[in-house]
Amino acid sequence: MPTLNIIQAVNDALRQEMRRDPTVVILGEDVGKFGGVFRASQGLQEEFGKDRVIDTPLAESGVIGTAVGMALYGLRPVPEIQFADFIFPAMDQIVSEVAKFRYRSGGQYTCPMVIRTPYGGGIRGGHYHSQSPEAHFIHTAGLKVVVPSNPHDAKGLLTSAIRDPDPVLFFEPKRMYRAARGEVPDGEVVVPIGKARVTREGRHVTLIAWGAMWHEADQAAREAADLGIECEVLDLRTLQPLDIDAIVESVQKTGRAVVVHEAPRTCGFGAEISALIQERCFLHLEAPVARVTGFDTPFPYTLESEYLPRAPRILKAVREVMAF
Amino acid sequence: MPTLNIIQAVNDALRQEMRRDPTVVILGEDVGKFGGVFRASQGLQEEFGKDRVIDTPLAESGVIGTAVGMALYGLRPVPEIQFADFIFPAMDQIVSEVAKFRYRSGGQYTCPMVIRTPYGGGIRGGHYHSQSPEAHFIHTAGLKVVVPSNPHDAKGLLTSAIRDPDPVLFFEPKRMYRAARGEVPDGEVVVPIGKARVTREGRHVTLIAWGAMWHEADQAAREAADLGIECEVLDLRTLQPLDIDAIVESVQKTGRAVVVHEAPRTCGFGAEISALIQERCFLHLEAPVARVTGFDTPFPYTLESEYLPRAPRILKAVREVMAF
Amino acid sequence: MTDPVNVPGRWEREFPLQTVIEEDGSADPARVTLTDAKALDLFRWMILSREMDERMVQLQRQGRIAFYIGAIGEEATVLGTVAGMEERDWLFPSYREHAGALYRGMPFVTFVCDLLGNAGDRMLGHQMPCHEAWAPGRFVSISAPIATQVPQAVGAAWAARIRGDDMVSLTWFGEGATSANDFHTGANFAGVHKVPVIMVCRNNGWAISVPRELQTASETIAQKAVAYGIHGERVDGNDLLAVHAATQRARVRAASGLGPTLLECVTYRVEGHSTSDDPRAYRGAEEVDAWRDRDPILRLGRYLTWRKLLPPDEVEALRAEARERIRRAVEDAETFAPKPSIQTLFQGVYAEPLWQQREQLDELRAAVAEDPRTSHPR
Amino acid sequence: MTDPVNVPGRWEREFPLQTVIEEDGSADPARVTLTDAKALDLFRWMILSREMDERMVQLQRQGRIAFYIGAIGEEATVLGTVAGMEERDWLFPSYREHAGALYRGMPFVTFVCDLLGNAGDRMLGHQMPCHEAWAPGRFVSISAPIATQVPQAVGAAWAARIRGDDMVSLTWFGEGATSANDFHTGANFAGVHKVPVIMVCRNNGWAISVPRELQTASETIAQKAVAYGIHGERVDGNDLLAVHAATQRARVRAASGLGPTLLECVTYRVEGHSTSDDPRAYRGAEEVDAWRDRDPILRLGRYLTWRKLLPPDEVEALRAEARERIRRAVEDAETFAPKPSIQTLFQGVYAEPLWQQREQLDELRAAVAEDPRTSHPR
Ligand SMILES: Cc1ncc(C[n+]2csc(CCOP(=O)(O)OP(=O)(O)O)c2C)c(N)n1
Ligand SMILES: Cc1ncc(C[n+]2csc(CCOP(=O)(O)OP(=O)(O)O)c2C)c(N)n1
Ligand SMILES: [Mg+2]
Ligand SMILES: [Mg+2]
Repeated sequence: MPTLNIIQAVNDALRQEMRRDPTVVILGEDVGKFGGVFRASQGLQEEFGKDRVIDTPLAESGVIGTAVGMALYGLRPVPEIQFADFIFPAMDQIVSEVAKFRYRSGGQYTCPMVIRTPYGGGIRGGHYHSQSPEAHFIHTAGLKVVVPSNPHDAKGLLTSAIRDPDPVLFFEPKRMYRAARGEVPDGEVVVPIGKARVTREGRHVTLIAWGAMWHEADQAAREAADLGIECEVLDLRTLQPLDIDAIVESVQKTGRAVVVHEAPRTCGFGAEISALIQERCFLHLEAPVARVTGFDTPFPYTLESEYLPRAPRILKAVREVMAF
Repeated sequence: MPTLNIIQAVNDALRQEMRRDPTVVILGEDVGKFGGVFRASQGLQEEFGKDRVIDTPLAESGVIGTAVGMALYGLRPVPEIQFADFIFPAMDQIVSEVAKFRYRSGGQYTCPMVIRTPYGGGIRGGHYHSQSPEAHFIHTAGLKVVVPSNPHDAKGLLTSAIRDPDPVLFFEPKRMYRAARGEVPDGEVVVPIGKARVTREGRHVTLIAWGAMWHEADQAAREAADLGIECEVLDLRTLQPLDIDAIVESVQKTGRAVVVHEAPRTCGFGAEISALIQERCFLHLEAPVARVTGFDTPFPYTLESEYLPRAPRILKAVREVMAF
Repeated sequence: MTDPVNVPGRWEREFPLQTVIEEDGSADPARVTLTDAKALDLFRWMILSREMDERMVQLQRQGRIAFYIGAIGEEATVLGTVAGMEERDWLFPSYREHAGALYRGMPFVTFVCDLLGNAGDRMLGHQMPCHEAWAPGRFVSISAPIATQVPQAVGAAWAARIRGDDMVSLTWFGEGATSANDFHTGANFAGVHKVPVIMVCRNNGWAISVPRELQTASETIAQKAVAYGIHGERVDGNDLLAVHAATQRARVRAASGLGPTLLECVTYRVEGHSTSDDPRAYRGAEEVDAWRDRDPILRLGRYLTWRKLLPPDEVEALRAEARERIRRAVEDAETFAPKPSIQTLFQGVYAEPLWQQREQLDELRAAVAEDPRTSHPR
Repeated sequence: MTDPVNVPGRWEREFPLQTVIEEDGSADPARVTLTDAKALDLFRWMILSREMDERMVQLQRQGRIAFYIGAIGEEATVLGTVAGMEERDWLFPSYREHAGALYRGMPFVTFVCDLLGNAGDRMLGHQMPCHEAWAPGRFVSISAPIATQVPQAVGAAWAARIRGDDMVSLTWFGEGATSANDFHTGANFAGVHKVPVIMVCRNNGWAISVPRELQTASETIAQKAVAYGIHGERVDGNDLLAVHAATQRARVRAASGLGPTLLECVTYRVEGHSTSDDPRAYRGAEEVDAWRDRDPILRLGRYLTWRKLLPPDEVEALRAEARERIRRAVEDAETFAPKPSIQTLFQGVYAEPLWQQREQLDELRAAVAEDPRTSHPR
């Protein structure tokens, strides 16, 4: 089995789905001849031509707006937003149009598409190349939200997302693009949307993370083990729909939970997970659900190591939850 | 003391602040000659002229984008977004620019402004004239978020917001525009940002609401009283910064909390409040914090009564929390 | 006669107002693109549209529907464009082109059910009145946010070209919409990729209370085409023959690979913006009265009279016929239950409801069972 | 000589490329708007800009700064425009106009501290390199999202007019930015309200890997002015004298109440988009080489030589002087601590930190105290 990084896995999924389904098209800024600034679509314009791998003018609202029209007409567009930070010019098309087309037309029109975008910090990008805006889209009914943490899931989830009948926001952890490497089967890989993965079993605390933060949570769990604390680690993989059963099952066992995300704490997805856990596991909880998150500031440049929730801060939360 | 409705109170605050401070200007679609589609700026262009009450072209990103420039230069703009549902074309200017100007320039430039916008359902507006998008802005560090529920607070909070050094999103409960009436002093009224109001004392359950939902919570509390359940009701008034002390004090007393909001449940502000309460009142809680909210769908047209959290559903949650 | 299709790559520097029907009702036959039968048919449609708009405003005043927004005075722009397209072409409406939906086969009763948001509503009561969709007629779902349909129309036409289909899409929007982000990106993308789309601006002089002069400083809307390197034309939007001819010309251009057209139709919003609006607060009666004389129905009527196709009492007969159709549609629509069932709340958000939506439906059902006020209007 | 200020309300239908410096370095004195001293001064600035860009790219390659984006080949556009404005005018940069910040008095060492994001950084380490702000010089904070500064520049100029100040604002952006929403709304608002703003498009041929032809189908960028009813001009952006003259003209127009100008400066991005880019993946060397010959510094040098202001070995001397200034700035900047203090994380988000920010600072401090890895780079 070949060893790929996340960018290669994304590229692989795109290529396979484009071969399988002639309606799949890619569009976005720099995605064509250049193959994308992170090279996710490298080589695809050569293979599939300029009609299916399209360099667009510089306007995210146009990228998504035209993708809506393509999807309505029966294509399966996979627009790229160059950095998740630049999704806001397309917010109206996503929130008002993509998310509501099926609903508002009583099911007469649908616009399935996969909006791929690199997100997250740790690449010295400052606040316009590091944000994690997933909460905005989880809060918008009509959208699904997927975040892989490793090459295998990147390929498998992207494949599922492209085949999904609903629009999907696909956030790729850019810090792990080349850092996360792993074996990925050559042929079709399908990882179902809506299923979390228990990556480590444990009976003391449940660590809940996704994307790049899963790697930090995993590291914290290893260090906790040295202290005799057994963490169960969940890689959510899909944020909407959330795998609530996996969370409840784990927390009912451990009685403790720590949620980790990069986005600012207030109104981040950690709040929703915390609320859901206390609604469903109230009598099992030994300690409050803890949140280890980005701070309530824009993403900083120089002090990004301090800003990002990393293993030491997660470990600290684990110990505090255990000591509660 | 004159009796005003919310629209009149808003108009009154705008007029007084414009008289007091020559840098205050209003801009937006239909706000000038017409005085706004809800008539919030009625009569102001006549009094202050076309330079200070400006009818703009139809582009929310332009309304906010030019307001940023005005604020940088030293004016105090009060842009209006005609309906909160139409704020999304301006999302990039708000999230990337308004919220980050002070931070990114190391405090060299600031752009204080008050973005006024009617929000919420119950006016047969369907999903493009009924939404409550506050969570998006609470999640965006750099912004303050204010929601009055009555004419007095509308005047007092808007006055504070206009004088505030930070940008403020000012959400006005349009369903209560004319329905909520009350006495409002003629002269200066200042209600501080960041302070909730306990509108009813009680020892069994804390009801937390804001804007139009405060009226439903209040109604539910009255009905609960008939059942012998004493609710303490909080009108938050400011969502960011949240008056955490008022919440914690109340819930530590009652041991139970129900949060009410119109926005969809998942990743709504109720999740944050629920998470904060269990983080801070864990050992005081007798039951999980309950959420009575809009559902995870776009805002509907015909079934809006069913969709909106109203007194009966709040009362049901109160009884369930009591019975836990 | 010169080729109606312009030289590719050349952009126009003058945008004269094109008319076909003269003051006295005559027209140069060489410039008429409609058969007599078709012209008469469209006259009938214009009358239906007008009668419908007037009736629906009445129903709104009576409280039987909550909201209405119509096209009084703009019928030639709406019907001239839709009639200039092929059946297979997709239409991306703004919110005044209901006649287009009906023309494309949406049953009248279905349209009225949408206005009522009742159990017969094809949109399941999800949308406000006047935000209909009719997929069998390729009439795309109406949105409220201004101009979002423009890049969508571009995307659909682009997709058709990618698939090799001879389909040209058409989108309507107001002159106010040309200030919006999406007009800009739609037109720009269409220009770069020579997408077969027709962008029809119903320049009706007003965007709610904002007059044309406060919307943009360009002398015409058509000249905005220059910014995108695309073809622009400007026609009298109250002259059905002019609108139809320009639409057909634009369709030929688009289908021949010569790219998009921005078609400005100069017309006027004779009534308030919608039933929520009172235009007396911001504009004078004289302006409106001047436009009443330029009524597009009278205009086409004069042409038909000149062509000897319209006997003197025919108009009244057509009106009566239209009113009868409307009466029946309203009557039929009102036989449906006033509300769709409660589960429609969660229907169509996703292909399949999410777990929390299923829970929320149960929650709501329990609440309704416990206290019927839960589903009562305030 | 004709009045340089155009007739109001008239829009141009031709946008010829305007030049002042001829191939041989000569120029028609009637069209030169710079004194010899000023021209020489700007030549010095162009050399400083070039040397700085080259040096900073080196520092990035050495890992001493993380990122750099410069203006190699576009110096005449940047410096010709800034020099054409008054000191009191506000500048709204994109991200290649660092020479403008320095010209407006930002200390060189402060600029380098911004690149390092160290304790001397005026932006408190909050922003990426090359996103400086310098309020004392009315050089507004640089953003990354494309074109957001355009309506902001319009708003500031509008505010100045409302307050009665004689202030014209100027904003720079690339030709890619003309596709963005905010270019459109900024230009449109400026047109309707005749705002005294100059919108300078650095048309450098590329937006990262996207060539001009895939950005817009309009033959020129200047003609986009037609869409907004504003004045448009097109100049050779590598000809400092042409850029300066056009800027001054536009400033006179704006200050006289004649409204905004869209000024297209035709230039070329000779290097990669930024240090993160490798342009060999998408464009050929021949195209680049052709532009190297049209270098704006050589061009102004030929003019100065023609004016007998530039002895043969002067250029090398100026270069050496610039390099020395840069060397000292880097040296001084590197004396600051590599990181600002931890509380700067929470500084300047609001006027006063919120309670949760104070808690989070305490939380972070405790975490760092407990495990120093918390603040170590990965
Ligand atoms: C993004 C957005 N902003 C504001 C509105 C409110 N609004 C509805 S219609 C309208 C005016 C539209 O004018 P125009 O485009 O000229 O179309 P017309 O109504 O004249 O046909 C406005 C401001 C909206 N629907 N969407
Ligand atoms: C909204 C947004 N989308 C995408 C980007 C990524 N990006 C940075 S620069 C750039 C190209 C800009 O080209 P142009 O406007 O021509 O300016 P130039 O770099 O040539 O000076 C892109 C796409 C961005 N910064 N902001
Ligand atoms: Mg209009
Ligand atoms: Mg460029």
